[in-house]
Amino acid sequence: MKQVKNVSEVFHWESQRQKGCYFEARSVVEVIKSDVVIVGSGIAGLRAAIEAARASNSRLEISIVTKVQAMRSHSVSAEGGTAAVLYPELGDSFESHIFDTVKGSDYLADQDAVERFVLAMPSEIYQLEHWGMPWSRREDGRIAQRWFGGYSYPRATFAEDKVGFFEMQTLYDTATKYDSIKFYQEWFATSIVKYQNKFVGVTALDIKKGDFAFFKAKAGIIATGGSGRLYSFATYGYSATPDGMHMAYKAGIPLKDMEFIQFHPSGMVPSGILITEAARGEGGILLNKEGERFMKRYAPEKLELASRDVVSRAIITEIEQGRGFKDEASGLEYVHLDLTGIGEKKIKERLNGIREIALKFRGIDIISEPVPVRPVCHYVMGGIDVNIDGATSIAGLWAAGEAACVSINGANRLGANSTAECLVWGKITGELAARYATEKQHEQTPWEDVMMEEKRIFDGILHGSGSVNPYEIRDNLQREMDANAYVFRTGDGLLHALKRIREMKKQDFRHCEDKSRRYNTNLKDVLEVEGMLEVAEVVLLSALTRTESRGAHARRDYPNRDDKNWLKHTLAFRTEEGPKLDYKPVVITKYQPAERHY
Amino acid sequence: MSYVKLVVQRYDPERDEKPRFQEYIVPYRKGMTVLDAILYARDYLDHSIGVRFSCRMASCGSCGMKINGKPALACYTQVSELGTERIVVQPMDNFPVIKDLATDFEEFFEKHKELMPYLVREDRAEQENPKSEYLMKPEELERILQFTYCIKCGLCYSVCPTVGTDKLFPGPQAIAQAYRYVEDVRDEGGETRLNILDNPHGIWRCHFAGSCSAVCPKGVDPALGIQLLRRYVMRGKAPRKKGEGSKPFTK
Amino acid sequence: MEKGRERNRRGIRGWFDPTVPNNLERWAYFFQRLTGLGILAYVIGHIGDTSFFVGGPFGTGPNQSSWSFDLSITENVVGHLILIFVVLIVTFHGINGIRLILAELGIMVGKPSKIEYPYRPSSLRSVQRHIIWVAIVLAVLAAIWAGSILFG
Amino acid sequence: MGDKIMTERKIMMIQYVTGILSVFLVSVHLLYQGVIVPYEKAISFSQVLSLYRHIFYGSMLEILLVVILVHGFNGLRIILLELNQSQDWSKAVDIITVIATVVTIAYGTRTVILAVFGGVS
Ligand SMILES: Cc1cc2nc3c(=O)[nH]c(=O)nc-3n(C[C@H](O)[C@H](O)[C@H](O)COP(=O)(O)OP(=O)(O)OC[C@H]3O[C@@H](n4cnc5c(N)ncnc54)[C@H](O)[C@@H]3O)c2cc1C
Ligand code: HEM
Ligand code: SF4
Ligand code: F3S
Ligand code: FES
Repeated sequence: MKQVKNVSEVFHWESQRQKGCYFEARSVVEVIKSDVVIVGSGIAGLRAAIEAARASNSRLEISIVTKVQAMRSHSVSAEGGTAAVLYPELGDSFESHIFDTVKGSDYLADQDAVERFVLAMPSEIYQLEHWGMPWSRREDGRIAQRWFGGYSYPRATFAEDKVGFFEMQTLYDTATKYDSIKFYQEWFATSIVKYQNKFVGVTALDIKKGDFAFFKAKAGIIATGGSGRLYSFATYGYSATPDGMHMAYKAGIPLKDMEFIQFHPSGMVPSGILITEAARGEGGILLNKEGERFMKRYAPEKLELASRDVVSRAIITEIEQGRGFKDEASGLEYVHLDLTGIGEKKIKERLNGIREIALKFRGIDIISEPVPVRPVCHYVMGGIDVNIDGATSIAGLWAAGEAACVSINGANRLGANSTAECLVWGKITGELAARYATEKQHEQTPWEDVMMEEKRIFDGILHGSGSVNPYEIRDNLQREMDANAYVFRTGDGLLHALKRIREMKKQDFRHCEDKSRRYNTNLKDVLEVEGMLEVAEVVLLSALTRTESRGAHARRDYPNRDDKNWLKHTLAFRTEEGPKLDYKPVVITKYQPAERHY
Repeated sequence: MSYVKLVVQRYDPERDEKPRFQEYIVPYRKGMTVLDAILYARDYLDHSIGVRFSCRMASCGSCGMKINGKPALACYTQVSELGTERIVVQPMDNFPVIKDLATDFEEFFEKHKELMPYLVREDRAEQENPKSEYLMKPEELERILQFTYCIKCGLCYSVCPTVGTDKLFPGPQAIAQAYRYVEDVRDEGGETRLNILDNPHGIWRCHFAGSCSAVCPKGVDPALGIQLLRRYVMRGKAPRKKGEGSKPFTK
Repeated sequence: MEKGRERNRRGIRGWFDPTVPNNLERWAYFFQRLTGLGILAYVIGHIGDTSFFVGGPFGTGPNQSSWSFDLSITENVVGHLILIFVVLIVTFHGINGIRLILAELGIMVGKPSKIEYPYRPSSLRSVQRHIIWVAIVLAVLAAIWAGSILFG
Repeated sequence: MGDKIMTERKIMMIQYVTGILSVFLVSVHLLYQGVIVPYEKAISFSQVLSLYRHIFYGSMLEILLVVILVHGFNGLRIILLELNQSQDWSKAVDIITVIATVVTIAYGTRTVILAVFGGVS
């Protein structure tokens, strides 16, 4: 194999015994040393890597640890667009993008962060373009934009309906330009190692060969994406599990605002594959069983282009009031997304990808037939608690992308703002991490922690035994989440689910049937399920505690927003007994909370 | 049909002498893809099946394999379209097997990288600190667009007869991507790429067998890209020289 | 990971692959190779055989008896069948060769476009594919003609 | 391979050009072997001799010889190169095909020269 490793230090128990360290004398842990280690190779991770390489003039060694092959990251699925203010001369403005985002967030976004984000975006679009991104173009050769939900200007920059895919391609391809960036693909990061609250590195498992290694670095960035696979009806790829959040949580960093999970209005039934919001941006309409364009009752002005939480609630309300259709095979109820009014030409020009998807997965040609859709888990607003620079509470460790919660999305993200966020904070954290790594020395390694992690994985799980099928645990977990932490929530439902999750945590699933070393996905999956349970617990407890309805968090028993008590971010800290909640204020600069109308 | 017989080629090079086949009975449901069937077997019948997947919607390129002998994406093949109750899945050819259905892409990625899959420009300052976009007309975009659809799934690589014997041949995916960048009006690195390709194991070792295009799930048509690129290599001249890439927009 | 079965390359056996759907070009590829080698073998033989016109390897000039000797070996049913076969493969190889030359210089393979699902690659739909059929048909016709001359 | 005399591009150009030339030359050759001249006559000693000694046909045969062999052996080289990629193999293939081409051409050319200039017996 060609992969060049920078193995400057191979740790062996004997050398450590001489230093007086104590642990079991049986393991050999490979140490892979570099300056910056980035976990995750989605849009955020790759953008960070490129920025770190650029900012350091390729003088720093950058490792990307990613559990899938780099370009297979979940980001490839993003379809619709990336928001940026490109044409102020035609009527768009930074002000407007900021306001739309804050309003969309149901005023839970930190407004200083939103401002920074909006101002930084245009150059990110141009930067990607300059690296080869095939943005769709206007007749005059400039970059084209389109409408997206919740915006007051068509500012979703797009490349057909494969935006995330093309962004990933551009970033991956550009990253190959830098020799200082090394990819460790199909390496599963398992824990963050710190020493006196300073970042030392991450431990990871090589899925391909079954080796365990310690990635020692001066600075780290967690860019492990969202955790949508807590649900089974999700737009996410199977790899979108909350490992990164779980790692941070275990390392003592709080998870923020985890109760806010976005349900996209149009997940195709029954697979949950996304029909992009751009379909509505281009003129698609939602119809109930009676053929009524019901959105006019919920959002008379913006109709289908109201923010996602609003449209999703409308669909579920229609279904609950008996105006939905029912899919016999899966039992799922849905409404129709009708794109037939858009016209063949425009569909083929701008919605080619979803036409392909609907044809292939459902046998429906969107040119002539409506698509069955229902709200689907699509995004987590919350994530690892970071400040406006993306820095975590551990010195030398940053987080970016969907895994992090800078909080520009508050209680509800606007479409097209997420890939954008990944770009902006990818860049910010990449640069800061590079600067930090240039100035600092490697920290001392707390070997006990590394060895304990190794033991947990190999002795505890690979060679462990148990009676419960971990995949069943995963399915049960997803079922609970689908049922009780969906678009509308109730205290009872959340409590029930929380109890069930806590039971599952105690169950005996931490073992592998597959004892082999090579490509043991069984081992990886058990590790994932472990993280899913803990993060699901945080989601449920945060949601149960927040007794109001805000953005994507809609409580049946508390239908109103309560700014007096709840205009604050939830923080969940890990303790032995489970999550401990705390709160922190929202940063409000210009825009005072007001009621939302679309 | 109420169930499918899924036959998986099992092989762990570290433990097994040679590949063997193992059969699983998987309950069928409407709309089931081959990937769904494999994952059912993996989750409930045998946790040790090695298989790579991620997006389940044909955009990440993880799940290329041979299904009933034909190279295809597992997540993009409906069980119903195969028309057989017995489904045999095997790893792609031309890639080393890591385990079972999972194959090793090192060499494939390396070849992609060697052909410089990024925009090469003289105006480094502008490129790294853009103030606006390089202009590109929709029809200029259309010339490269279909090649940008490539999801690096490797299916083309697994069927190309030249790749089957010549390990230095870059393969259809890499060359088609080289064409995508050479033909991009913003790019100025054409000449360098042409020089890399013009060697005894380079672009000339494509004999237009066309199998790459026949199996590509994304309509990339690598065979077309390669032949069009070959024209430039034969002439020894890229469509643009250094400094001739399209200019940034100015007011 | 570079040895033996693990490497999993198809090798020469992969030249011929009837399993790829919608891929007449793959057949043409295989037969272009085979016919090329076949013709080369024939040509080398033919050069040896015609040298008997000048008396064989040690001859010094046109030599009637040596030539008669040569003809007595080649002029029979088997020899004629070989000739017919050579005409067949030369015609195929030649016409398919012209197709390849044009295609490999980007002619007759279609051009890139905005593609639509279901994808049908233009290179496999354009004129070049028809020429494969032309090559096959003409090769058969040429062989029949040669047969009629040699046996008629 | 810094010591390349020819780029692969030029070699393939030769392959294509010799291919196209072969079409014409082979066609003419075949036509003279049975269509323009009836087959029985075409292989007769006197007819063969007169064709060899015909200034155009004779030189055409010589060109055909060179063209076909360059093309054919280069084709063989291509196939062999694809079978193994070690430096040694590549070098060996290059050298062997060149030698084979030259030797075969030389032998064929000897026939042509002797047929044209040799004493008839
Ligand atoms: C179907 C769909 C459509 C979308 N459309 C849009 C859109 O149109 N516009 C928009 O703005 N946003 C959209 N989004 C949201 C957006 O795509 C995501 O929020 C964004 O791509 C997240 O990127 P990321 O870089 O943070 O993480 P991801 O792309 O999710 O990448 C996560 C990375 O972390 C790695 N990783 C995870 N765990 C580990 C571990 N334990 N060890 C090692 N590596 C690990 C993975 O390998 C992967 O590389 C969409 C989302 C979905 C699901
Ligand atoms: C009649 C006219 C001919 C034409 C137009 C022609 C054309 C071609 C072309 C274009 C190729 C390259 C194929 C590729 O790139 O894959 C080729 C290959 C080849 N030709 Fe010919 N050729 C002709 C006659 C001959 C003859 C007479 C011989 C034998 C001496 C011959 C032997 C070969 C061989 C061995 C190959 C290599 C096959 C391969 O690479 O797959 N050809 N021919
Ligand atoms: S060209 Fe097609 S088959 Fe080849 S890697 Fe790309 S998408 Fe896959
Ligand atoms: S299959 Fe191979 S030979 Fe050429 S046309 Fe495609 S690269
Ligand atoms: S799982 Fe992504 S292409 Fe099949």
